[in-house]
Amino acid sequence: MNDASRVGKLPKLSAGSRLGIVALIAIVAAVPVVYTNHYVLTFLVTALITLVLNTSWNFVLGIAGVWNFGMLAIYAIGAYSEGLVMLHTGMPAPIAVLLGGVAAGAFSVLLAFPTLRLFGIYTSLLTFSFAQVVQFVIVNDPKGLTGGSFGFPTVKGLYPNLGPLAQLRAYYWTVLAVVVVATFAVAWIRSSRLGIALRTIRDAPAYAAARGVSPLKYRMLAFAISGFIAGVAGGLYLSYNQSITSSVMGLTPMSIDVTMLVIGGLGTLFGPVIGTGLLTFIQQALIDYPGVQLSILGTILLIIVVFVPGGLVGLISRTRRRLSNWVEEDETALPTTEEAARSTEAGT
Amino acid sequence: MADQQSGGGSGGGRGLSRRKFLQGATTAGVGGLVVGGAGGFVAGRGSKSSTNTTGGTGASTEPILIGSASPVTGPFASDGQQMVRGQQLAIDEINANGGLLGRQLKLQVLDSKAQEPDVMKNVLQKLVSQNVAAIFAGFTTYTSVEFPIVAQAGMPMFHVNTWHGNVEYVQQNNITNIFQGDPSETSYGSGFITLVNQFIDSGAWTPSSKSTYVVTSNDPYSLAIAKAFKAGMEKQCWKTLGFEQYTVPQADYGGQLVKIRNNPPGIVFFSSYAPGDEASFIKQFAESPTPSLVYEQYAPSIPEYLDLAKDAANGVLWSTVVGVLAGDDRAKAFIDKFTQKFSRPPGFSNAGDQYDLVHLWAEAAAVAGDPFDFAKVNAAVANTVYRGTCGAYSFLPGTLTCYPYPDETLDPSLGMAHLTFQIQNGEQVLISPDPYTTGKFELPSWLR
Amino acid sequence: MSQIVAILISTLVLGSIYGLVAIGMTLIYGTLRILDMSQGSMVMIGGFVAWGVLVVANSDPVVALVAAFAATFVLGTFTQLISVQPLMSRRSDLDFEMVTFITTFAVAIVFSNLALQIFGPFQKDVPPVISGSVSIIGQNLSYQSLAMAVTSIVLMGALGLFLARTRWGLAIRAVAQDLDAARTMGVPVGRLYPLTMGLASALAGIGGVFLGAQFFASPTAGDLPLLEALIVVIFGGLGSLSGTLYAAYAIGFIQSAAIVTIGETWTLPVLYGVILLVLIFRPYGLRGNPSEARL
Amino acid sequence: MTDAAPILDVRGLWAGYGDSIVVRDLDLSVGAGQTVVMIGPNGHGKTTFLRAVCGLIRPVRGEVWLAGERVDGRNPEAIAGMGLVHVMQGDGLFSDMTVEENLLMGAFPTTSWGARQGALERAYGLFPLLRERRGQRARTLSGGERRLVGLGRALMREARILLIDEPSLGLAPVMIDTVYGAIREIRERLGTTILLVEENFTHIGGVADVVHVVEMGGIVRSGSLEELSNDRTVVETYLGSL
Repeated sequence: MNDASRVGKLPKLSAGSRLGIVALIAIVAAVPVVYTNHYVLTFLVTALITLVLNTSWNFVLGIAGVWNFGMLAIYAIGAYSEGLVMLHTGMPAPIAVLLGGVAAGAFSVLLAFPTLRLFGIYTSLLTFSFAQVVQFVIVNDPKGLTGGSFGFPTVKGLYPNLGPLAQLRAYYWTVLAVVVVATFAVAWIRSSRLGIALRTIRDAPAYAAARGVSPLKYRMLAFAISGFIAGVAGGLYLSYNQSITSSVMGLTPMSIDVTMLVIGGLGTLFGPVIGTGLLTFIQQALIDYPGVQLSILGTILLIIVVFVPGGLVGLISRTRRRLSNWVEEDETALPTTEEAARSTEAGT
Repeated sequence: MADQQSGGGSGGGRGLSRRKFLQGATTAGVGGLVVGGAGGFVAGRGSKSSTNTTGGTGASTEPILIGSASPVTGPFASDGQQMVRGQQLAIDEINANGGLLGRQLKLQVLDSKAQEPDVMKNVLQKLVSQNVAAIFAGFTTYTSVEFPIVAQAGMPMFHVNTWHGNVEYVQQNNITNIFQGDPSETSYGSGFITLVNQFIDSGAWTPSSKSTYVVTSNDPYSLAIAKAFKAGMEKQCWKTLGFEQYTVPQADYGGQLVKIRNNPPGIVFFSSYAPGDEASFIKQFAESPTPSLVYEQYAPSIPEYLDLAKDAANGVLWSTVVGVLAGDDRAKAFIDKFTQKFSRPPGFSNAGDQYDLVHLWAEAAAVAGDPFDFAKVNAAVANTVYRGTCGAYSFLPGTLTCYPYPDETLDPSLGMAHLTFQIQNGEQVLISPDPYTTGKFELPSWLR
Repeated sequence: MSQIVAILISTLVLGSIYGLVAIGMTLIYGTLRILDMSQGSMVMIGGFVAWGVLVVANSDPVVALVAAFAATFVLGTFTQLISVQPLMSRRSDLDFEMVTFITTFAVAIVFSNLALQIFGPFQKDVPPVISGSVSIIGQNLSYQSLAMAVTSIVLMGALGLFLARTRWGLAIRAVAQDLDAARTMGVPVGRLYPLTMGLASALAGIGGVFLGAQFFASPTAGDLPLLEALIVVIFGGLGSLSGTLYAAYAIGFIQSAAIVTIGETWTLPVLYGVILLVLIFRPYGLRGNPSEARL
Repeated sequence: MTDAAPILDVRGLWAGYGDSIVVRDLDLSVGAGQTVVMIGPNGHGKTTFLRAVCGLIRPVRGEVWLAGERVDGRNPEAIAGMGLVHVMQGDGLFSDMTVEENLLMGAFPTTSWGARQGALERAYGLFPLLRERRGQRARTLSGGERRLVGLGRALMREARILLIDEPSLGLAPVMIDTVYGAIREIRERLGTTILLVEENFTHIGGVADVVHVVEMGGIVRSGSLEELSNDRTVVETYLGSL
């Protein structure tokens, strides 16, 4: 409830949690030192890029509450813009990635306008239509800029001069750094004025209007920021894979990304991390059974949504709350022998 | 939120408090998970790679793992299924005959979906990490971004992407282990035009006008072929009345047909990988045909095309740079075995091609003496001339792609036949090139 | 002239297809406030049932229609029971529209991949329900298209009557307007919801039988009809049956006209462009109710 | 008269929404033919009590007996099927349906659907205004007309007991008189058992057999209207002027 006093600060975390996060980042960062298997690193880098995308999508979908299903188009716009900049101006890759992010952010802002007058499901259909149009333009590009359905012409990556393993490691750490920055940025924004305004617009539009919270301004900001992050994710994808095809924004990738977000917990800070991680693991575990992969993912999605509505993060925090209630019950209770006996029983 | 003040103070004489219990359990759990998970993962990787390394030394009785990167789901699933069946049939045959150098083969199929760059990289890295003896990829990316992975690992990879960009990449980077098991798509332009000129010269067909109308789905394969055809025909001074791209699937061709019927072209050229789309088109065309030769690209090679189009397809021409030689004994034997195993006949391209490529590789590996001596195997493949169900395979030096016959070599024992079929009375009749033909071109009923 | 006739015929065919698939979606949205993403699978399943009845069992079209109706009715009911019913009691705690959008989508993924496993990736030919065609100023109109248009319009009409005149029709509308009040009238929503979704799915299944002859039966046969139905329901306004009918033919017309005049390549972008414009200028579609979109 | 088994018997009912309990340990019974009125300020659990009785919310604790059958925990449609008719607060009309369609919905249960034409005539006979408005959509009606539709709809099937939630809420005084006139008609002409909830005594004269005063989710005082209106503390504390 004391949101106002914490505006602009990162969510308050206990020392233990902070230590945990630092330890987690350290452990994840150490992975390519310990494991040098190229296959594992290849899919981990892809997973981290997806995580960047999912972080930005979660921001729009979960925190701002705007049903933007055009995110993969924004992601693709980031990638293609980066590629065009590199091919036609010879701009160095890192700058091009940022420019791709800016272009994606700009398109995202354009997309924000028509969504203002829409609610719920209509927003998702509008943004989805936008994505379809972008995909058609890329595939049927009459000028041949995008490479059409053949995929974008090969570009130099971020680290063209490194050997295979060094390259994988370099990408791994680069993308991991982007993940950390993006996640903290989203965490910070969430508790900033912007985040509070967005959540007010989401949960109590009438109240927001009464308080003069301008949906136009805040939604455009939200779209700009998420668009930028998604565009950077797209740029990283292009740099890492040296090419991109418009099928990365197809229905199947979209359903997988949505599954990741929902399983992790929409609108939570660590939902994208958990969802992306878990689903990547499941996908790779099922890689030998290509036929059933999507059926199983669909089933998991269904089960999670129906039985664990807040996603895994919701489940974890609920479990934690229950456990802490259980502990509190124990500690506040009068230490009668009976109760002591019961708690010991429960403990063993 | 759980408060973090130090707990357990009230524990005293009550034994274990809930807080302590929880702390203990959490520590144990997380620790166990990390250690167990990591250990399990390493052990899993380790044991897998160790089996394969021992496999690699050649003295083992373990089966030899063969990788397949085929599009078993997604838009190209019907091709993917043909590919995997072709590969599996060849492997079963080799295994039934005692295996390769005494060892059984085992096929590991991974899904290359729509050949997105990240998917291809992931799939190939996985196969490479399992140290497979060879990789049979159906389609690849058109930008070759995944090729370095295989180039580095060294094992032979065969694909049928039919794209000059891929083979140019191989040539430019001096890659020695990535083979394209068919000629590139550029042959489509020249091949059919040569044939059209033959028809005209021999008087078998007189065009109503020197013009074409091209409809193509916007996937690379169909589009590349349509473009090659258009460019080739324009070079011969044929007019292009329309060049339409569409997105699969499409079932209603009313709009296209209005244009075709208002200004009938000499040739209607339809290029798509989706048999349903082409079948729909020809059915709707046949309702009121124009005096045009109809050429449908690729999809008629899939057996379902005929099931779907039925009589409407009679008279349709189509060609493929890689196809099972319908009248050939070797091909017939393959078709029989395939039909017996899968209770459906194979398609004309991908099943036979993959079947051939597996056999080709197995022979080369046998010549090399060790399937894991990649340099030797690759050299053997490069020098092979193999006669399979799709004709002769021999790889051009540098690009490591098959010669098209008769487009680039006039020697049918070296070149892979660029086949043209006409559907007559519900049968696929191979009308070009000799010596493989099983029949002659006939004017379609609507032109007689 | 022939161009105009061609456009009109194509409009009739496409509009009827869209109408058949979109009615069910509208009905479900009207009652349950769910954008049912599994409707596409019902089209696909209807196609496979028709193939099974007409080709494998070599039976007649009436059996195919009845079987498709029955099969998709059962599966639609089942879909509701697994993907929506468990969420009903938590309706107020959830972003219900969003969550059911996702669960029905999940079911659709499972259905189409199961179909891929069972039937394989190949398209199957479904013979037309009626063969033959009639020529109108040089343009062919097949009886199949005509039958499809008639069926679609008759089904729409029948549905309208059902909702206006019958006990269960009234109950469906009542539930759509005030759930609690309907329950206190004794409307058993636990049964009504699955039945509504079954009914809507069965309409899509019937659509699938007709579409089979045009699109063939395949695991992905429902994807495009689903996308097109989505366009139609937005255009018409979610939940409005009459709006859906107009929208189906309007979209069919725009698409046919676009194919004939500017070519196939840009048809779908044009369609999506139209939708973008509609949503920008009439955020609730032609006939949609603004208050409904805010739920 | 009170010896007969009550139509509605509620024992120790606890109910609420989520974590907030609004009705606490409430006992109440309504005998056949009786009209029982619950009086109390807003937000003290009257509506919640009715919603718990009719099954729209599940009681936390306690028992609800309807005509000798225990019904707590059953869903509202099942309870409605047993003859409990609930006129909800704010009418609960189906606003895009016509007056007649709304009335017909009142006869939804299988047992009453067959007799719907007769019931329709009876409702029109009792409230002639409804016949005039039969083809009009509910959303276009005035507040008083809506209330009459709500009452008319309640008469479309045999009611063992009729639950009416604040019939005077939001109405102009003239309309309140009309509505109470209608309730009196129902009570006298049809002899229906009624449980009615109101905020104050103002309108219930001549309707109530028993009055309960509700505060903080429980009954604090009971008696006839006369007894209670003579009880100074009740009058002063809860009811203001009569």
